Amino acid sequence: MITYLEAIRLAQQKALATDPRVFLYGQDIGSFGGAFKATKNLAAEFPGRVLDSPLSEDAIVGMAIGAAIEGARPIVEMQFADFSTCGLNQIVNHAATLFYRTSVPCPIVVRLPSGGTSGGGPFHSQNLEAIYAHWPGLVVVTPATVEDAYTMLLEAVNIDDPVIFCEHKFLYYHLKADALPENALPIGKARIARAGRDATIVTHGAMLHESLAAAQELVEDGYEIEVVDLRSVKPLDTDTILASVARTGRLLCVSEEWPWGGVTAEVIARVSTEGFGLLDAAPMRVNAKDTPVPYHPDLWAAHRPTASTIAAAARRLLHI
Amino acid sequence: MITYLEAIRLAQQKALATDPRVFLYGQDIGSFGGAFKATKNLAAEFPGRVLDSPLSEDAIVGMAIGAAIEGARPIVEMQFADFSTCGLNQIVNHAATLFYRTSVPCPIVVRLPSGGTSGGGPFHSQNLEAIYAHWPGLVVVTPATVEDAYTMLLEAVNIDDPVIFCEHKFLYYHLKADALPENALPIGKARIARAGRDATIVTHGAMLHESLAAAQELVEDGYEIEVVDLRSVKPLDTDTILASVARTGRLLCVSEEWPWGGVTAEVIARVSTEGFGLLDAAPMRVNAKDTPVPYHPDLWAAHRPTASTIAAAARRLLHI
Amino acid sequence: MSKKIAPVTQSDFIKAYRVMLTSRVLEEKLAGLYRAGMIKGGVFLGRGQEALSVSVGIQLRRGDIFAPLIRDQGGRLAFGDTVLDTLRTYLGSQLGSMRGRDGNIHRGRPRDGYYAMISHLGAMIPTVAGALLARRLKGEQGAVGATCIGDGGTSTGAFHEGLNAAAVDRLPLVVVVANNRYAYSTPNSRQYACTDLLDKAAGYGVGAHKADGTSLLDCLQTLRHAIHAAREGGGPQLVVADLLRLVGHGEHDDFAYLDPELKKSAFGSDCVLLAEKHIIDEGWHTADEVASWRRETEAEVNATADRVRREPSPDPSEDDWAALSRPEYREQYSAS
Amino acid sequence: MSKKIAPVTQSDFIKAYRVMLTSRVLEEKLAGLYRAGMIKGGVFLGRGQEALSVSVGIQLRRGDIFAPLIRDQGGRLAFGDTVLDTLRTYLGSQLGSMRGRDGNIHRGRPRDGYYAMISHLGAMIPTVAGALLARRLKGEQGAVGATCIGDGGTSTGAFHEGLNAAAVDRLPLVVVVANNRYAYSTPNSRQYACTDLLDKAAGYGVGAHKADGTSLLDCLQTLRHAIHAAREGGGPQLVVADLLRLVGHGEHDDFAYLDPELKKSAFGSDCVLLAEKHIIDEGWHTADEVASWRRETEAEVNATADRVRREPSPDPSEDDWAALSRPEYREQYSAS
Ligand SMILES: Cc1ncc(C[n+]2csc(CCOP(=O)(O)OP(=O)(O)O)c2C)c(N)n1
Ligand SMILES: Cc1ncc(C[n+]2csc(CCOP(=O)(O)OP(=O)(O)O)c2C)c(N)n1
Ligand SMILES: [Mg+2]
Ligand SMILES: [Mg+2]
Repeated sequence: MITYLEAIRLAQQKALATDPRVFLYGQDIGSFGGAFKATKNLAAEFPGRVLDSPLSEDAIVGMAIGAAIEGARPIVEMQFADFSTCGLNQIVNHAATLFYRTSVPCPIVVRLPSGGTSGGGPFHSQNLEAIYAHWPGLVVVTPATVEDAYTMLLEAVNIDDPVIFCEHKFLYYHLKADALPENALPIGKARIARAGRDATIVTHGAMLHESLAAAQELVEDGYEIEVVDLRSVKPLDTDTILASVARTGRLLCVSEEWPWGGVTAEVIARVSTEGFGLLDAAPMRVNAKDTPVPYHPDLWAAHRPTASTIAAAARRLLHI
Repeated sequence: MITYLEAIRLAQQKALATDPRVFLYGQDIGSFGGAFKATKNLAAEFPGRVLDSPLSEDAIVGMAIGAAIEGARPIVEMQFADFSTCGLNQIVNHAATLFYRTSVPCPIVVRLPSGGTSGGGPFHSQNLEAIYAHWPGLVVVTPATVEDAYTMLLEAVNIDDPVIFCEHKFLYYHLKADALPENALPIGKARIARAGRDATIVTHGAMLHESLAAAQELVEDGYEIEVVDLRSVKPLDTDTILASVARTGRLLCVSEEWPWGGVTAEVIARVSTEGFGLLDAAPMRVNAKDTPVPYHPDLWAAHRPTASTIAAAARRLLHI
Repeated sequence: MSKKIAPVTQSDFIKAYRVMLTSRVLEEKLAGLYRAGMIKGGVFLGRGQEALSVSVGIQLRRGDIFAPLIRDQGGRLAFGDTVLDTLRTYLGSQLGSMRGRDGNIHRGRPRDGYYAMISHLGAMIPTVAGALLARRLKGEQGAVGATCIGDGGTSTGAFHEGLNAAAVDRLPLVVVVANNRYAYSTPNSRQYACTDLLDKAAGYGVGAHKADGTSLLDCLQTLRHAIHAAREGGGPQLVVADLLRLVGHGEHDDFAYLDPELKKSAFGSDCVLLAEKHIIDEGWHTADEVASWRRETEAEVNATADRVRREPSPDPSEDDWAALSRPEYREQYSAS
Repeated sequence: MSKKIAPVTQSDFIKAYRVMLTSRVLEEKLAGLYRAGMIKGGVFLGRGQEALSVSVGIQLRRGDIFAPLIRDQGGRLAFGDTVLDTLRTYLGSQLGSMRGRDGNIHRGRPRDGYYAMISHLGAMIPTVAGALLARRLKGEQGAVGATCIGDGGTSTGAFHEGLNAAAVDRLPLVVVVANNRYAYSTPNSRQYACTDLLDKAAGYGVGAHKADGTSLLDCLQTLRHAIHAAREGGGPQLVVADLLRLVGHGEHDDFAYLDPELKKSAFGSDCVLLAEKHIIDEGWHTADEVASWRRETEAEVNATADRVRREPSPDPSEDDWAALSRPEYREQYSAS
């Protein structure tokens, strides 16, 4: 069985093996194999191409950009997504503007171990996809399955644009798959993770699994909920979302992000502006609470959306 | 006549004069009076309380936080909003989390000279209100008038929470008022900048004036457009927005921000979820284009919303 | 420097040693609780770094500011933190100073000058500098602020910007670098290229002090000098101590990357054992007396842990979920 | 160092001087166009810093990397940029290398090793370091990367992180600090507290070189040494030059904050005049010859400006408004 984390490791291994332009740079990713072991054994297997960086997020991203200009394909790891704020300037103002300004693309992948886990607390739990999606010039992906973790990372390395790869730590060990696919939906296409007819849940990342569990819970009430896994939040596959809402007439957006702005706001804004007539009821959304992510497991469990809060929201949506 | 910029200077002068806890810290704000002269003469008037900082945004914000913990009321200036990305980590991860984590509030004001001006280019034109609003723990204000620039800055200094003060550079010299008010709407309340009945435009910052001009243009077509000036984007005054949409049935959101996420998405999401029944037509939005802000004046003029693109959108909205 | 600096006395040494011992015993307890699955969140210990850390906390005065970092259990206790609050935080008691919202190494009581670190390394340096600037603006004299950081942390932009800004304003800031040879797994050779981290001091124009991190006496003396220099107007002081952490980065880490040569080197000694030996060798106390201190401390720590385990957890339904202090600014997000 | 470093010859000097002259004349033109309201965006000049800047650009080779900063018109021309593209960018011609999207000091041609700075100071240091790392990984030997920064820029986290990371990997990076005594209006006394910015070199473990920024000969020699040391495997090299900018921060700035003592000091001399004097004093050329070079250059610059003024502006309706290279990823936002 291959875990989500192992899929990320294997994608990096394959990228290193097949493309001499690829190298990895980040804190503790060398012989140690990374804080989460996403690069385990890769330094030994690819000598000189998996490099420990100093504790310098700004320099890590800056160096990746310079390397990309010279034709390399760096994958850099932020130890936690939360620390990417220290390298954010290079990401949003340099990597993201390079192509527009100079016509030279910037093929870097920034891996962000994202999202909440029990006991993670305010600084090891953040979901920053909306932050990076707001600035122009970045592709922002949020794989929610083992298969996507693998194929989307490989695809991310191959494309010429900077990719923010939001891998969800909660899924690292929880999710397992038998085998890894050769083919996959391209980045930019959402996936119907579960077909339904009564309402559409649009979600991404770890919340896919909470949403699927909520949908399952509602089967007992006689409802069939369609669940759309966005896969990438920028570009955002409005067509697939609209097609689903056209079928169901009802929309619930679920994200582990904070409530102000973010993916749920953007999805609702797109559906409301472009598919207003498709909606039979007011759209709804479920997000985390508007506070830092609390460290105590009991508080954390109440801070983020869960299958039961999603199911409760879906019930309200179905009864409007 | 008092300009928007002078109002900001006078608010800082008054804060310094009336509250011994206030001090100013930032690049070139001392005897030079700041890149835009928002602190002109203040160093001489308040010796030792208006301090030039090194070229270190992260340290500027970090120092403000420490000072605030010790009971001071620092106002710090980022030379341009765009450079606040270099101090973003301290803003979002330290100032914004302090109260939640420790119960000790963090009364700092971070002034962000924001928004586009002709020839400003990718790094001197950004609107970052959505970025700071997404993270919990910050108050984010966007004064659009001379009066608000003055009263909201004074109010910002007085409140215990960290305030991101997005002052719009395009308004610095353009906007003038005869006198400064003593009383004002509090932060958190939006204002009906223009009453109307046919549609509601919700906007903020420099786009208020483009929107008002668009509304004026539509008078000739026989339409009365209501214009809501948000004043603060976090907290966001949903009640005032909903009340306006209840009157008009139509909603157009206008922002100089980039299109993915941001204030327009959040406003549409709130109205769609909480006031779906009030909408007679699909809401619409007008944003800047999804590229870095171009430096050439002709490109810039096409990149941001203007009275005419807003009027065109409003006409489409009115004809749905 | 105007005043003479008092030498470290026997009683200073013993007082500091007893805090080191409490820290050591408490951390051993935390490690045990971690293995037993009872800790909320991670456990990052300062084993081997107690001499340095305690020296910082103990040489500061009431009214000073201390912003400890990851490995400062010793310094925290020396500065006034308690075994009780430490255990409350780690065990997730509602009564802990952070109320379950944050915890463990991130705890603090800013109103008492005991700052609560954020994880982002380097961030506390400008913060303490700003606190000292505010004190100066208030007209307060004589307070010092100290903060600790690792060899890895010296590579952050925040370290650089903060120390430089403090130097420009000649603030009474003491930055203590525990060079324990590793940042998580990253050895010094991948962290910096200068000969010694103390070589950075001249580049900031700040005072420079070297300490043997395994020697309590040397740490106490060095910190006394550094803090004195800051207090007397000498501007920021950089202290670099050589030592080794004697545990993994966190309790999840087996420390397999430790170079055995380093372990055998002078850095590799256990400062608690060396301090104990010093007390016995000097004839200040017998080995039995010292052993009895340990037993006393263990009893206190165990009793406190038992008590804390019975305390309630934070109740999510009672939390006001407020990131802003002003109630009017708290928004009711419909379905979140 | 394996190879001997060639001394700066008469012809080297004159070649460099002519680039300085072109830079000076071009910048004077830009200032005039600015006053005439013909420039798109701001104008930030390098007047007084030409000797240093040209020395960086001219000592690099084809295949090297150069990331100039604000005041590097001279270095840009020396590295291969043209009067034509400079004027196109400032005058907003559609044919400029940045196509109106960005411009002026932010221009570059990254594919030619001529990087396009972002405004955020310090950011180019790790960028060039990463470029050099990529060259090394490709197996390319012998290339050097140089980038410039001001005294103010040394206070950024990016400077620190970038130089440190480059030092750890011993990359052939040359960082040239133009200490012109001010960052915008901020004097050195509010920028740093070390005795000399070169004191920072030891803290990074990099080579240290001092240059008299008013002397072309000294700048050429110093840069030749620094670049040579980097090329030969000596790791990063820090060059600090003392000088003064002889204009305001930008053309909007009247430079009223300039301390007259500094103007009178050794830093305050005009490097172009000194270089000219050197040429005449050495008897290499007469004053008339030198004056004729200036006239030639002026004629070229004026003719180019006239030509560029007739070129079209970028047409917003023709722009593809694409921040991402992949067409599939470009979203059609309904009303924007
Ligand atoms: C800015 C930032 N990046 C990454 C991390 C993750 N991290 C936590 S501790 C650590 C290693 C710290 O090493 P060092 O500063 O030497 O302190 P030590 O653990 O050795 O005491 C890292 C990389 C962090 N906390 N902050
Ligand atoms: C990170 C960052 N903060 C602020 C600015 C605004 N700014 C542009 S130039 C400048 C002064 C630069 O001074 P220095 O580095 O000494 O270079 P000089 O202008 O003297 O050549 C400032 C503050 C910036 N470009 N980048
Ligand atoms: Mg360490
Ligand atoms: Mg300067």
